[in-house]
Amino acid sequence: MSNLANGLAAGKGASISERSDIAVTHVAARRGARAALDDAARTAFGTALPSAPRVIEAGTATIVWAGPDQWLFIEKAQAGSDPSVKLAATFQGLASVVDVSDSRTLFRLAASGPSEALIRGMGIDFEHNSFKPGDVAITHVSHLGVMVWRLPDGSGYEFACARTYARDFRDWLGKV
Amino acid sequence: MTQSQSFRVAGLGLVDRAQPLDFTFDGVPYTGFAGDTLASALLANGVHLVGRSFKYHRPRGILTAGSEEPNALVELRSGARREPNTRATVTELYSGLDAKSQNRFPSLSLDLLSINGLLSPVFSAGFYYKTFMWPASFWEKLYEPMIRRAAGLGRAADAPDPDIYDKANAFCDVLVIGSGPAGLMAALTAARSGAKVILVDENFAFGGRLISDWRTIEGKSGSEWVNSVVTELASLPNVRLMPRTTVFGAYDTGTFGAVERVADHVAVPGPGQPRQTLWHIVAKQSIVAQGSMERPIVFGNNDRPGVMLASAVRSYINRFGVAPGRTAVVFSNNDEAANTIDDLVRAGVTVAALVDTRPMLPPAIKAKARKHGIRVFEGAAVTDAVGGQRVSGARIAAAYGSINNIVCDLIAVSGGFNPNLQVTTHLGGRPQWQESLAAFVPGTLPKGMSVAGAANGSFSLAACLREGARAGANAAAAGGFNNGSASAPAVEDELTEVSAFWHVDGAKHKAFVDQQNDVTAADVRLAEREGFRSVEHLKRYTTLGMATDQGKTSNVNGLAMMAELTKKSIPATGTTAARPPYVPVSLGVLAGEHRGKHFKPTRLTPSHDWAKEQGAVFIEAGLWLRAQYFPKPGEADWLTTVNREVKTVRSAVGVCDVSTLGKIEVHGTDARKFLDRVYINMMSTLGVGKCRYGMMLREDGIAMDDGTAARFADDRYFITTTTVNAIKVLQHLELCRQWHWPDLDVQLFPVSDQWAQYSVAGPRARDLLAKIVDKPFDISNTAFPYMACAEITALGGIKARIYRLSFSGELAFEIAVPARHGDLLMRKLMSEGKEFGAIPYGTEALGVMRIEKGHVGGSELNGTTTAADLGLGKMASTKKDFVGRVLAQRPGLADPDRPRLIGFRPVDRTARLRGGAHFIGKDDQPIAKNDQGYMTSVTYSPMLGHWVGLGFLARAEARIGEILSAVDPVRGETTLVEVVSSAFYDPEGARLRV
Amino acid sequence: MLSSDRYSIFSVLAEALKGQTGWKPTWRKAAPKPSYDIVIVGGGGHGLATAYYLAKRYGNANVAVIEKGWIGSGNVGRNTTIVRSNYLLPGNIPFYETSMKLWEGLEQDLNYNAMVSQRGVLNLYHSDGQRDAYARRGNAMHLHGVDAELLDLNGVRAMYPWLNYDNARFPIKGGLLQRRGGTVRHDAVAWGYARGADRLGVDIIENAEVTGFRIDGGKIRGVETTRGFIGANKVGLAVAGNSSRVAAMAGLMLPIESHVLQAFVSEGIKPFIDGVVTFGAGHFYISQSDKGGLVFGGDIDGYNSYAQRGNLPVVEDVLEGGMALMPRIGRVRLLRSWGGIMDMSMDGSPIIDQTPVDGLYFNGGWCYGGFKATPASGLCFAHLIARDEPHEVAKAYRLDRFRTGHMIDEKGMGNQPNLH
Amino acid sequence: MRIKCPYCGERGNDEFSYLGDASVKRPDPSAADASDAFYAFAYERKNVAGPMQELWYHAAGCHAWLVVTRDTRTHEISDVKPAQDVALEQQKTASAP
Repeated sequence: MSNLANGLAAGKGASISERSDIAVTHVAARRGARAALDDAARTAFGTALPSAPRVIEAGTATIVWAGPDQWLFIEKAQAGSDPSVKLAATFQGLASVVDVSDSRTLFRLAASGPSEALIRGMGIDFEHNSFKPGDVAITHVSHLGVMVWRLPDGSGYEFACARTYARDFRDWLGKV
Repeated sequence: MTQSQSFRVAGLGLVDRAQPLDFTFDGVPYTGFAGDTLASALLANGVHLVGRSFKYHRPRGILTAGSEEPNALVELRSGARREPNTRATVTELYSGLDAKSQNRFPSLSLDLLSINGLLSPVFSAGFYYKTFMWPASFWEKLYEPMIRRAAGLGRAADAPDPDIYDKANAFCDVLVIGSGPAGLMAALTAARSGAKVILVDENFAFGGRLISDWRTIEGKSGSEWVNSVVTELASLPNVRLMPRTTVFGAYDTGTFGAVERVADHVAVPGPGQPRQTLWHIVAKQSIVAQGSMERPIVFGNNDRPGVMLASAVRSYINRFGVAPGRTAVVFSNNDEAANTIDDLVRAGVTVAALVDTRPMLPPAIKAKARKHGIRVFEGAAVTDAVGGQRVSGARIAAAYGSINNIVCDLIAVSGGFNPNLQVTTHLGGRPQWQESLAAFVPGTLPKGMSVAGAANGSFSLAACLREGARAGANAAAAGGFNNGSASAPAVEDELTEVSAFWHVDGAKHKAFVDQQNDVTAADVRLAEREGFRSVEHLKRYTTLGMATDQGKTSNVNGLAMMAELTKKSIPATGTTAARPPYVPVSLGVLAGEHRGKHFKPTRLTPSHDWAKEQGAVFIEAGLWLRAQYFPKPGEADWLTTVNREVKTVRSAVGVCDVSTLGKIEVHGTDARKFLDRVYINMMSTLGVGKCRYGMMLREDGIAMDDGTAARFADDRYFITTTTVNAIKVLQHLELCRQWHWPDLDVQLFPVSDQWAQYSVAGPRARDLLAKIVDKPFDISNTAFPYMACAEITALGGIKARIYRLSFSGELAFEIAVPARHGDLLMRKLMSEGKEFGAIPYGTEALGVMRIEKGHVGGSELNGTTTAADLGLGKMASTKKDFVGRVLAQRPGLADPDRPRLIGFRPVDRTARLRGGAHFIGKDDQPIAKNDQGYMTSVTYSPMLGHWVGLGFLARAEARIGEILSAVDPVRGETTLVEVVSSAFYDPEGARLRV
Repeated sequence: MLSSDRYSIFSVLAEALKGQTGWKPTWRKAAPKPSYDIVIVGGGGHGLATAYYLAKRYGNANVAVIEKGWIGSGNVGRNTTIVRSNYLLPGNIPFYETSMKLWEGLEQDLNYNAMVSQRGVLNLYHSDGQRDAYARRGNAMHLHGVDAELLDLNGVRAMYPWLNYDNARFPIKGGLLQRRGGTVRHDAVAWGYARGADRLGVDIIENAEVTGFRIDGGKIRGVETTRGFIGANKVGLAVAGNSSRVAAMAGLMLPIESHVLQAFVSEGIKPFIDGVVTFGAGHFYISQSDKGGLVFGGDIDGYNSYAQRGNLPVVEDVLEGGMALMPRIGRVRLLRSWGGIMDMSMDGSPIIDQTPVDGLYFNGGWCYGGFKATPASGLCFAHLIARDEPHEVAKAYRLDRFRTGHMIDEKGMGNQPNLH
Repeated sequence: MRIKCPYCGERGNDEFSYLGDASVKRPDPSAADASDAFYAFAYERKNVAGPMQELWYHAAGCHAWLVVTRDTRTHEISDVKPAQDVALEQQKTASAP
């Protein structure tokens, strides 16, 4: 699949792109290791890991809450470097770490706020004041599972959907 | 068309006379105005006869001006857009509208089936149940076809609906349902306090009764006041206004279903525009302000065109500027309806009489009547309408028994008002009878719901405005918005007295309770006589209230009549709780976009595009599309292709996309312990760098799924599930992890989409893969034996995993790369494999080879088979507990006589086998007691040159060599088969370990 | 003079001459006597049929049926009216075929037209695997002497040329047809059995809710009701939907959960769907009533419930199936929806058995298939109560089958009732 | 019907899948009465008419199993807890002296 976002029209003042140059690592805390994991994250990323559905920009990584005691670390992909290996070392004994860079297709919708169509289409309250910058939701739209977060700086949204559903999801996104 | 709109009244109404609209009814062209409904436009043209009734085919007109209409139902539009049973009273007129009357033959004015009316003494309620029984065989052949020919009103379209439907979601603090005086005040009050408000109204115009009745508020006309409120609401960012939107149902936890008719008021929706949208509205608070509906009085011929609800008469006059007749009789039991004489006079309609069932009318009304020279009958009733296809008079029984025949073409009737409380009952609330109003009012309400105005039984305008404001303020306050003022504009008081009156005694003609279903007063009496006295029995026996109007104009009348007959109170007789939908809603909008190819999502594997380029034929496998086979030019049929694919794999090498397998990473210090508990076999003893086949049971001891587990580190396993069970297994494992054994240190990661995975199978598989994997990885049999696994790189540095697994029975590997590289890997495998004769193969060849090897698949893992049934009983460890172990030991499941999986081949090797055939002794009769098992999977084996099959057979292992009949009566075949080992091909497994 | 108690076209015509005024109540409004030989709890289809067969076939008319509301107010009055015997497993086929044969003679037996209409039940298949599973079922039916036809695509097209064949996500490949399957006017079944039982002397006692059981030394003595104590030597429970609640009063815990199933009917339209059609790639089945309404349904809501209503997701799921299969119904309108409470058993099959309480018998666990079972359920329950041994065709419906591992699991979903 | 996931917030019930009664717990497989206990665990249900503790799985959300207290007569939900927390709590109670 080449860039799925090609040819997608977006609403006024918005644009949709596919983020393909990224490495995504799924991190899940080991049983009873949450406090120590937060300490390790503070040392490595300067922040504890979010306990609620929030996304944090932490230097080179974007840390997205992905369920209880679970996170996605999104980093820029670099040849010859495997962020999941680095994270596994950083969190050795404190978390299980899996490279999921290819599990999801990530779309970025650059927009200062949600369009009317997007608000209608989402099954959660997506209005400007309800789904705030930094908020994360794992939900479904139109029978498709999706993780969505609003960029902490308010400049847009990112949608992550399972890679093998990505064409259907792209079609949906193209309509909102 | 000089007579066009001759009933339009100058100076009245809100229609836009600058915008005439052409339309046709039964092929006759007419003109109306923007702002008309089809009903108002027909009335403007003097058309009253618009339909025929269900049973007796009686001529019917327009009874109401709203969604409760029982009679004025038409087929709207034509062809694929034909909409049967469309209520003319709520159909917004558009240019080119095309409507036809229903249920008549050959024409509306001459309907031959009206002969049914003459047979009505026979066609009483429930007569079906007493007749058509003899002879029994005539029911399907004669009686029922006859009944079905007469069934239904309109015709469904006979082609797929060409329009699109949409779904949408909205969240609010306060949902206000209905935009009459109460709803507008509620919305305004709540909105001014800052709460997020949604205001919906089923009509295309906001205002409810304020645009139908002649009222003033704060010195403005009703419609001017409505405009000012709507303008303010529209200006507020926290308000969503939704006209043409019907809340059809209240569901749990503040969820409401609503349908917005986006494009029903145009001939054809615009490009990309949905016809309708289904809204899920989630509201913290809701206010039901849906007003009330007038109910008719049951009298003789009360269904004649020209008999109309008084409120509808006012609506046609005031909102649409149409006089629904020239000479009217008003027949009522309440003040509000009696006041209709004002509106009639204003519209220039002669009022021939005011007939009121009450012995004493309020002096103000009497004085008004006297002023206009209207004859007043107190304590009187219209016993019958006179006329056939149109009212031509009213027969009035005066208080002292004298009969007066008065000429008229319109009878405006009112039996009082029923609050529209349906939505308050959807979640189980029971309405309460209020004697002073002669009506049911809302009873207990669901959490977060309140009711205001006429829907609450508060009929005066002042009360509506007051209650609306209060409800709006309260609802906002419940959401923490406290700065609203609950004040409402003051308006002059009005008379709203009513005295219960349901039906007229002494009617000469049939008197209808349910007009659409032709349920008469006599039918209600018959039901009582035969014991159908509970209101539910009454409905079901007579069909009262079961028509498309859902009994809005008939339920309470029927109930009251039954109460009278049984000498019980109305509340003791029953209530009128409703179920969704509040008004009928189209089936298409409930489905939305999920139809046709979009019924379910489509999952595509990473090399789907490549397979498409190869001309693969795809097959649905759950939500996946998988390559089924890859036909080559010149191949006659799919079997030729599949045979070639199998033979090539078994002689050279083939590649099959197995990316659809479910894949889960199981990590943590207790991963080994965890897997031991969920698989029947040991996984803790699996060495790092090794794979093992595994089986999971359900807790009831039945096989759930099979797959492989691979161990990449002490605390890191990777397991696969079957394609169809991927989600189910993950959910099960999460239950085990979170609920059964929360103390175990285990983390689960679903990674099905992360990896593109390919089975590379055949004698040349190693040769091919040696060109794919990066050095120094040693792929030799010694370094990488059967059931080994490794994390490697391939194609020059791409992260990869390789497993020495074989489903085909050949030397085989599965190689996985991150999904983005799947397409590349597939192309490389093909180009690098050319020298070895590599081909792609699909699910069909995969299936052939697994049957040749006797492996179980979905047909065997059918939810009723145990591990032992599948021949895998020995896999179960006796050294540990696992899910399903205990209950698998129940006698019924441990019974050694249960059918076991075994192989079959036809005795006549040219015969084909059939999945689903049952096994019986070869000389036995094909009857149930001889049934010994069934065939689950069959295939033509190109290697063996005949068909082979797998199936379950009682005491199978002991019966190798026995000849049985495989009977397949649904395909008319019986085949002699021999019981053989299920390992048809290479039973020693020599080929896969090389 | 014709008796108006015998229904026929002649009695109806005779009554027409006198304004239909000579009819008797369909069943007497009986008041409870102090005791009966047998009390059946539950005036639904199954309870009324049980009483009828007790009186008619087992010679015991000293029977009362007690009903908490109005008769037929349970699932016999809120189902989608389908009758069929197209089952797979040997524990089920003979029972449902017995039911089908009773349906076929019901009207003449009861002298009441319940409009048993055998216009065919067609289950569509969409894959080879599904085809073979249906073949296995159809073959099992044949072995039991039940009619079944496996249609290919052309066979289905010939019956229903307007289904969605060309633009389908899961294309139709054929179907399993039982021509003798069809529909029955559901309410009339309750009324017909009530009338039949009543005329044989059974007391039908409405508005009498059971509040407890009197049990002495492990033996049933009678039932406490809101209309007083009613003594009985034997008590049969036929209260599907509320089985657990009622059985709990006798100290029993059952392998049953109560779930809500929604059903739907459209506005009446001119008939175009002759028989019953079920979609094999989604949760949707449909027929068209003799009044013209499309009667359809799908999956249960999936959570325990005693509220007779469901939620929107299932409504939408059902109509997605409907529109996927029949895109021409898009502009037809939904008229009513309702919810019934199903006794979902742990294997999807019913229970007709004695209980640990001597003289207390249980009939329930009908899942969403109880309506078609009504006649056989009544017959077999009557047999069990009268003879203290299971009827030949209901031998598998034992209460202890879950303990012994003899589940009758047609769908292979295991002990998860909401998946059956 | 809407369920307030303790992690994700309130969602429609279509995001969840249902298992059933949370009052039955997987018994000790090594106990002498294990076969009876597993029978009861797998098959016997109180089938409560009223508030009932039940297991739901946030399938379309965070994949948490939840113990939901819901009235089966009204569908009203009074409490939602992560199943894992409930299970750990139960283990603690069970192992307490």
